[in-house]
Amino acid sequence: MSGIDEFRAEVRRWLEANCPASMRTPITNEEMVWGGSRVSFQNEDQRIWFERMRDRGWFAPDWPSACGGGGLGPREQRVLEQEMLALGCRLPQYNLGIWMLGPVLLEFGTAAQKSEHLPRMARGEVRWCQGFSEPNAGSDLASLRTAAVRDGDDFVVSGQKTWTSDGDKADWMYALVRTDPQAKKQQGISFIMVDMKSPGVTVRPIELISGTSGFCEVFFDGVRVPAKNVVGDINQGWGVAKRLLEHERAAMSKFTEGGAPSLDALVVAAPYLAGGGPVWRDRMAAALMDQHAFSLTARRLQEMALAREDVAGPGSIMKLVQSEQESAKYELLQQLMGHRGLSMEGEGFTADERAVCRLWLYTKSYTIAGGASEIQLNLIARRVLGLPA
Amino acid sequence: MSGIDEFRAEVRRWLEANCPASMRTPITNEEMVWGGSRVSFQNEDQRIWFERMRDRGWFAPDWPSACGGGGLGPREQRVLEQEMLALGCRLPQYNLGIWMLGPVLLEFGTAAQKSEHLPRMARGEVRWCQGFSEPNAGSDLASLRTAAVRDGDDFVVSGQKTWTSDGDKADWMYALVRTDPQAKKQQGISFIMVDMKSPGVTVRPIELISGTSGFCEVFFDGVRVPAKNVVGDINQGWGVAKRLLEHERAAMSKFTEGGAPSLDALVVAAPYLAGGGPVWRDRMAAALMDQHAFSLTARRLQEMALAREDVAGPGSIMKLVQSEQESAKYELLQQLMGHRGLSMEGEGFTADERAVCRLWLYTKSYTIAGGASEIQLNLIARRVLGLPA
Amino acid sequence: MTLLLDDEQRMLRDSAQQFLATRSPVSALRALRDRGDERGYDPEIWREMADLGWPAAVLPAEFGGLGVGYKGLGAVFEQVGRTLAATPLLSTVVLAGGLLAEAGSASQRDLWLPKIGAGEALLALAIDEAPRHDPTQVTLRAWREAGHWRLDGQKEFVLDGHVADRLIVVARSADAPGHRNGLSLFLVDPAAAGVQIERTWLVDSRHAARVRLARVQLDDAALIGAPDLAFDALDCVLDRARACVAAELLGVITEAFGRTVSYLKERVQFDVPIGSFQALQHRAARLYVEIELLRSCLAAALEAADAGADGAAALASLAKARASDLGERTLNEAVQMHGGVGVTDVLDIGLFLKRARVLQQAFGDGTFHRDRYASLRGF
Amino acid sequence: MTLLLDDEQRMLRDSAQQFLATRSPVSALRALRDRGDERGYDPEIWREMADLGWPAAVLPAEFGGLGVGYKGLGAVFEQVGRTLAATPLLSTVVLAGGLLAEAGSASQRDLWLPKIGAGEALLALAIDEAPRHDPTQVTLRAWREAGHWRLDGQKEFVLDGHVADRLIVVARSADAPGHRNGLSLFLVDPAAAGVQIERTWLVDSRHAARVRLARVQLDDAALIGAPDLAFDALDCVLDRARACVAAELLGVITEAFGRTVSYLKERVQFDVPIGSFQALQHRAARLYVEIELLRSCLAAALEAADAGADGAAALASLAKARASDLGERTLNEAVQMHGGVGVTDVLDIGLFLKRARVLQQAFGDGTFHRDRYASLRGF
Repeated sequence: MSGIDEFRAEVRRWLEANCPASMRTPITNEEMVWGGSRVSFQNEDQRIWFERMRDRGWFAPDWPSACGGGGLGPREQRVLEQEMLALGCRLPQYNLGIWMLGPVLLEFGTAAQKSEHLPRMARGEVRWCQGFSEPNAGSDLASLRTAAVRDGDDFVVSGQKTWTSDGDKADWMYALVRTDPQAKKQQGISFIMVDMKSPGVTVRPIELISGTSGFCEVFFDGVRVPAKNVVGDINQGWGVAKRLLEHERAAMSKFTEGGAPSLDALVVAAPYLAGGGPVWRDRMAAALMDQHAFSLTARRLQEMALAREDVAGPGSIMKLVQSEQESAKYELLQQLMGHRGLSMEGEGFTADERAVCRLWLYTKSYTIAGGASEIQLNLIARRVLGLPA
Repeated sequence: MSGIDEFRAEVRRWLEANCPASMRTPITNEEMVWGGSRVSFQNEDQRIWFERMRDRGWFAPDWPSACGGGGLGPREQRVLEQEMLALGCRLPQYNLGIWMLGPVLLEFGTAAQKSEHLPRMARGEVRWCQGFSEPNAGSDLASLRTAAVRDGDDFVVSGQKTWTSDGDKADWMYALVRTDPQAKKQQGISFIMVDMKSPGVTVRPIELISGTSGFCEVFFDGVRVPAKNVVGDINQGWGVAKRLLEHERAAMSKFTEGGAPSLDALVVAAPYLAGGGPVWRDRMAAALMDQHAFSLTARRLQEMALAREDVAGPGSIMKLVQSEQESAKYELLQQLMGHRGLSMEGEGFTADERAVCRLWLYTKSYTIAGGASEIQLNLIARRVLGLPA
Repeated sequence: MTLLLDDEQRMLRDSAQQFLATRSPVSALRALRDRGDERGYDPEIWREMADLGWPAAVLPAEFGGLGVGYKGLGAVFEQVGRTLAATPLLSTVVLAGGLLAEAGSASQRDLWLPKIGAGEALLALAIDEAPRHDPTQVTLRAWREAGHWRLDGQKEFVLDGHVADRLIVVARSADAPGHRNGLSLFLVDPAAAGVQIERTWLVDSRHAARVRLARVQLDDAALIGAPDLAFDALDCVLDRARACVAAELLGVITEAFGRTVSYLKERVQFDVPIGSFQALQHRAARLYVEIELLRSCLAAALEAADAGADGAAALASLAKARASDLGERTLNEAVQMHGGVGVTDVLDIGLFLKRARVLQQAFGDGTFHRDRYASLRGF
Repeated sequence: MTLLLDDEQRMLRDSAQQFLATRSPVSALRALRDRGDERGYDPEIWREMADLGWPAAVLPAEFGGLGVGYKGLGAVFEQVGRTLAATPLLSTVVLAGGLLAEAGSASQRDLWLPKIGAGEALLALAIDEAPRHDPTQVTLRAWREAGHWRLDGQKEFVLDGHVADRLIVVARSADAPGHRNGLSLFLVDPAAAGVQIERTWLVDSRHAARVRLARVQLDDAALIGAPDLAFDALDCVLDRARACVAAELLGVITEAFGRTVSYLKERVQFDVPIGSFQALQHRAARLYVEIELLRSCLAAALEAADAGADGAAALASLAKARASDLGERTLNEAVQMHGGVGVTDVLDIGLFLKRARVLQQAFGDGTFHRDRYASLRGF
């Protein structure tokens, strides 16, 4: 038995012994445990699973033990993921810090930053949020204006961030701020870590057309942040952020595993298709075929990656297609339902009907957030097809 | 009885007495009489009607009598048109010269040009063609390259025109040529009249995907054209051409009256709709509703113009909509016909089927010629919506 | 016969625009929503609208009608769409008023039309039962029993049904669902025994009702028109309503489109206004094209409604189909072009999106009306 | 199980690409057309294709099959699409060869499969009768009479039917049109009494035939498989053909798209390459997205055909529907983006446009296959 096989056997034994049965069922959005100072558990199994994985260092299995991680190599980490998947183990916690900021700190952080932040992250004690977008810096992130002005050992931060997920629940934020207003756009930006408890930080949840959301606006009014909290060199934050965003796709995949709520279109549609006639049936078939084509493409992409083929081309379409299909799905369901798709709340409508109406509105953001469809099309045209700027 | 009413009565009497009965039926493409040195008639009535209208000066009713026209004022001209419409009189001849070049010569031409060209035009003795487009100057007409170099009293013309309608049948061409290669694009262009019999002129018909067409390529190889044939000032041809194109819409409307072949979609579709099912019926309804919306818009535009309302907005959509609808109509019919829409020639298919297949291919040019759809959309976005360049 | 407005209609439109801009801007709907208004409209504003003559616009002359016709009223509806003004104009005036004027007895007309014209009574039409609109599919039963009528069944999506003084209920008194014949209209007091009204909260912050009738007993005076033969009058009045809904949709569409074009000019990203990006320009231009086409169809539908012309039904379907589809497309594009802020409740675009969807479903969407148009064209 | 090609399949594809580029480029089709070729393919080229093993690719091993499966053959079809090569591969090999291998008697297989594999016999499937493809709607009658079979009826759109040595005719021997049951297959000699073949010239410069059978008499040896029960084998073989047609369409689409992208980079108007206009960029990007999705669906359909998997039918419909629709869209866009020169015969784009339309109709278009997919998914 080779070392890796032994490791696999050992991991499986440990998981079987330590992962409670109720933590091996598909997770819903509501059941996700978010780490941080305000971590809360809905039941004892959640707490047990959280603590055992934490103490094993497997919140961050590939980080060095010195930083609180599991110290696993890439092959071992993959084995752990495979075994968790095989047993259906839930993720013990969700944590932007570990998935996105952590790798960047490991690469760019000072020794002091690493020792201050990584172990606490790895123990699930700190919940992080991301402060990139601003009202005037959406698709064009580099036009951000939140200013950080040097004053002794501190930067004084003033401005506004928006679309900060769970900004009202986070302990810390990593953010991009403008430290040199004279420099050209991408230059003059620094990457900084801000304690959300600092005086001058105000958080306001954003109301969406679909109702309340986890997104927040975060206002900075002369917030003092120690200069040592800048990650990487001053004015070199753009490069740090680009690196961080490379981890975003991997992080996002953990969410879809977890199951963002997505209704089975055919099941929901069935009662309405009966009275809808052949034209609606044709549309429904087209929508299901779109989904089918997408999932086959995801499979092909995976096989190409395994075969070490270049996936830049097909990979470039995934965000665009998934977001548009998901949005289109609820468009179709909402309209197929006729007037029964017209209410988000109150009596007189089924739970499916209300959910479809709400998700129809909510998914409008899918084609805007995280690189709007227009930006995706620009990238495909320029980078994949090589069309001139 | 006012003067205009008397004129109307007189016109009607004359038309009734002089327009042969067979010239009061709807005209087909094949029955159009084109003026020019090679004019030909399919029957005696065509010749009679041609000669009587010619001798009355009513090929160009609004031109001064001195130029061979009818000398009518605008109100009288309108009366003549109304009475011809009321009696269903065909146009006695079709002639680009009269409709497009004539008005421009009247405005910009020298006395010598007018006396040389207008009377012959007005007698239907000369057939004109247009030499604007070039292989590298389509949507971007101003990038034309056909060069005219001054040599004594002549210009020596070299280059190539394309998309010249009936170039192989024309006696003369009016064309745009570059007389100053140093000047900026729109400058340095002159408007010139070329005798197609000049040595060095070669005409080659263009084969389209739908088969033979009336379009030609025209090649100029050191063709000597007298400098006196330039209309307007040298290097000021762009302005002359713009003026000429303003007459194009009016000229085109005479063609649709004449009846470019357009099949009645519902009549043609009926036998195939029966076996096509509800999805094809839905598409057919959508296509007919598009047509209906277009014709109502044409009516509204006319009413607005009569009420002296600003028609720039709705007017800007007409070319785009008509060309796309006509093309989409044959797309639909061709596909509705299944495999029966797949042949342009030979046995085994009905005349309607072959016509639909041919027109499906032919109408592909509608959204390209005369200002491609993309150009139309640019114009709407910039001029009507005021979006920034 | 013209697709353009005459002077009187133009004046009505301009005064509506002015009135709505000051008395019922979009913020009024927002306030109605935020206070969870149980009526879904503002009685004070409605009274002022009545003072302007709106509910009387299309009444017969003997009941004080303005004589501006549906072209005039349609112009008002378009303005209503632009500010998302919440009014019972459609249910009370176009639908109920229209049916009473068209088919009501002398005493029904004498009793109700003056109240409707004065804005003093609210009425609602109870017709839809299934998720998708289709008048021929009505199943709510009406039958004679011991010298009375009995009604039994259920209605949904009864616009303004929760505040109506009377409901006009479409019932099947003969033939099977799918038939035009066999439909009858009844004037029903919501307070009558066996009538149960449930308010439903729609996504556009307006309300509709679910209505249950459990063996409700009515006398002959409740019948509007001849029994079994209601379809023609109903269809004609529905077509007017479809044209008016299309007019309101045109208002929703043009306002949202105008705001979007303005945003494209203002919003700077990558150092230029995003409206300079050709891909967005072409999408905006395509919307403009469709708006112009819709405007023509709508004008023709309203004109035909006034003329009682043969083609009125096909034109109503043409206008409603295009308005429904264009509302969907324009508002989706408006949200997308506004980017992130477009999906927030701070902006009004979401309110226009929601209203457009309710109007899309009201009295038939694009699919329904393409089907109907095809039938009317004989295929 | 993988969506990717294995080494052998890859080699087959590469050799096909090389062969076609030199021996059967687009100019070969153009020459075929310009000389009014009566066969619609070049026998010499077909012999060379046979030497490369193409007609044997999917034959059973005992008949010399290459064992590359439909994934391998699909890769060849894609290359065929790229150069618009005219071959009888579909009719003879996939359809007729497939049916004989699937349902033929030992003697039928022994007689025909070696000839097919060697490229020495041409066969064609006569199935469609109505303008639109639908196998269940077959009406051509077959009945027993005095110890023989009689066939009477008419077929259309019989691809390569004008040059076939034998026709496989789908006939209705029982049940009414619309039923799957009651179909039988017959091997018919076009020279038999009562068979009339009419060549039709298709827009893609290839030919199909109309076939009339007037009380044609056949003996039992002409029957392929059991009477009345042909549907399952037919459907399975049609699905392979649909996948192969989709593969050819993918080739047509990618080649036309590639040429269009190149043109966008080269063609200068307004002093810039037109490919720098964002509206065109986005339209091109959308086509690219659809091509990638189609490629995945096609790979899955071919894989399932090889595996005989349960989902093969749904995947064939998925691939054929998308290929048909994308062929339409891509070629229309290709013509439009090429501008004026795109509608001239000088450019090859028109040839791709025409071929895509024929393939779109072959064995079901998007509408047919969405309907079929819905049925297979149980709604």
